[in-house]
Amino acid sequence: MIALLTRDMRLAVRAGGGFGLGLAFFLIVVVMVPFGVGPETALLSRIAPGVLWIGALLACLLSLDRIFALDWEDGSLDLLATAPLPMEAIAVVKALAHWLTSALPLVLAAPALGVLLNLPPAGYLWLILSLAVGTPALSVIGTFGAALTVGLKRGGLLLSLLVLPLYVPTLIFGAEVARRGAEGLAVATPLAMLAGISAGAVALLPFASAAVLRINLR
Amino acid sequence: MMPDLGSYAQYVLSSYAVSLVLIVVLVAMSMHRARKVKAELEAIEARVKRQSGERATRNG
Amino acid sequence: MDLTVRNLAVARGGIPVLAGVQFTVSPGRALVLRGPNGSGKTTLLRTVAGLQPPFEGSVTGAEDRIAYAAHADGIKSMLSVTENLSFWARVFGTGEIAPALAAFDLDALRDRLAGNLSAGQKRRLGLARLMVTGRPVWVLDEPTVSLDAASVALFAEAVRAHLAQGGSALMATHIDLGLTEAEPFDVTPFRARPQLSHADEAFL
Amino acid sequence: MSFWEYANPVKFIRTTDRLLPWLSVTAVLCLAVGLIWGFFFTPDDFRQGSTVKIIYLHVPSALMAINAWLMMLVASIIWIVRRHHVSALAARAAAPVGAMMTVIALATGAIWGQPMWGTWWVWDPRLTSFLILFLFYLGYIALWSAIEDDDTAADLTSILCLVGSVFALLSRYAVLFWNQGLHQGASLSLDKEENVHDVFYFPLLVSIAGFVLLFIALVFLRTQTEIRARRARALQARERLA
Repeated sequence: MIALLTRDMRLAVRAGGGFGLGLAFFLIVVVMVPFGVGPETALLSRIAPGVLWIGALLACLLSLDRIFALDWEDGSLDLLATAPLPMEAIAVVKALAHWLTSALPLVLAAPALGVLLNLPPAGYLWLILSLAVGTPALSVIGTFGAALTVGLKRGGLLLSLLVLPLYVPTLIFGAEVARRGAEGLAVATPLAMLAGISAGAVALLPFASAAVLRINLR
Repeated sequence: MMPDLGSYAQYVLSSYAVSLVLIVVLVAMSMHRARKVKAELEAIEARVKRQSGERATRNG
Repeated sequence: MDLTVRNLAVARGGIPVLAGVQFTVSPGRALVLRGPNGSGKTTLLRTVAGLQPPFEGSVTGAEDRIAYAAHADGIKSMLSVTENLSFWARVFGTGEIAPALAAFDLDALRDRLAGNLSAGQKRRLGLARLMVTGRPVWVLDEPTVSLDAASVALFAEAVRAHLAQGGSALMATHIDLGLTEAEPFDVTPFRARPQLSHADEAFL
Repeated sequence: MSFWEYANPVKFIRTTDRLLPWLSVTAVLCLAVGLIWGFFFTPDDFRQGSTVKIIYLHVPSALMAINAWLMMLVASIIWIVRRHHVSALAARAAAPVGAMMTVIALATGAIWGQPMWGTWWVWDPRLTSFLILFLFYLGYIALWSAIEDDDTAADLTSILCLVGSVFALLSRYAVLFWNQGLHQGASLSLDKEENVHDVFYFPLLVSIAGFVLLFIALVFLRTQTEIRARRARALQARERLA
């Protein structure tokens, strides 16, 4: 399992692996927002938590279709299926690799982008925390979506259509934690819900992803 | 004998119009496709029956 | 332990292409599948490898004992030869890649990115992967495609060594590898009677 | 005689062919009676004025939007557990009907919201939940139409339906948490005291019955169509083999 994880991460950071693309996309989305809504700092600081969450979510979405598609095309997925690894483990490792290479950089970059949007000082800690707790859910849900669309020729758009509705609860609670944190309100309830969704998704969705992969490989 | 809908007439009427149009469109589409598929299937079934009949006479 | 295939029918796209296939491959033996294109050799191999369920019949002695190699080698072009190979070695829980590199004459290329290899070199890398799996049953689909005569000889030597160690091989190939342990198996007589998939039959 | 006999496509088509005319006639009858009764012969609400007449469309369609998804969920589980093809096809047939019910509920809700709340759209938890439900329907339908192999499509969509149901439920709670909302309480409940007034209640029941029957009739018809399309493909496949 560790071998698969290190291989996927190595592939992601090598040329053509798309590492950093998501990060750049996150930056551009955040930079575009003031052009759209106007440069007024009070407004920007009010919407900053939500914008940062949506930007991170979209940046996550961008790299989902690479999770299985490349391994599918070059036959690695077939070979992995004959390897002594259960499909569930493959799904978990793939999601983890996606989280480490795509989501974690977003979590770390979010405070810098928060500065651009005048995020209130109280909000930084909660922004990072909510993203750190919520993005694992985004990665495993995305892995499930990628597994569903792996055999399809034009799966990218369909993948977004399938995954985005599944992202709704995570987004709501995650952005709520960041918003309440920025406004100095209590964050315990949404944070608990967010952690619950993440834990539940990480624990259960790999089984669904594995089932779907088996169907698609057949 | 139109009931007096008062100042809300446009809202009530447009609700009914939108809903009925949507229902009629879906029913019409379902029935159209049902007819089309049924006709196609019957054509194929007739062809299959004819061919198997020919094969039987040829062999018999 | 033998690889045994009993009364096997395999399906492509739900429609059976071969039926009633029976054979046994004992340790130290190789079976070479023959048959024209489209006769179902690839489908048979995929079924034996467990990548798709049998239409009918059973495969025994295959579970977790198979190393499978097909047209797609699963080689990552942005990883070096060593990295590609040691990845599979670690996935299969074996450590040693040096013998595999030596057997397929890849030592000189070990630090080269796989993307910069020629088609034949890539193929050799794909076949070297078999040796690092440590699996006793090799299931090979057209292993010699794009190999030159010297490389074919290397491959034949690797298979012979594998068989000598008590391994076995099931392969589809048109080239005579000169293996005395190999017996041919023609799939043509097993062509399935035209028949619909189970899914389609439910609607007739 | 077992319920599972109807999992046989031929038996299903024969039975539904007999039922469909009756179903359609009663559906149309119920809809006509419920809607005409509601539209022409019920008084205006003292607070909401004539807009209360929208209830005869809004409530039944909202009910069916959810029930259609539940039916798809049950059908998906039956497909996963027992592999009855009719079940998978029924789920496929129901999805567009459910999506349409959702659109009706959303549209009538928006139109009702304008005079009552002064705006076409508010991010009220109920309206928002229905919007999310609509997105789930879209994804489900898109996945069905994207996959060529019928059985693979049935497998994948049924798993999507299962996972989607869990997330739809989660979204419902998330949305409730996110915004407490303007929407009035449920119009129907088992507790008679809380129900809408009798004058509105009976035409509403007839109208609901009409929507239920319409849904069943449409699902039967569309399932028949899907079965026939599958049979046509199977026959053509056999012809190619011969």
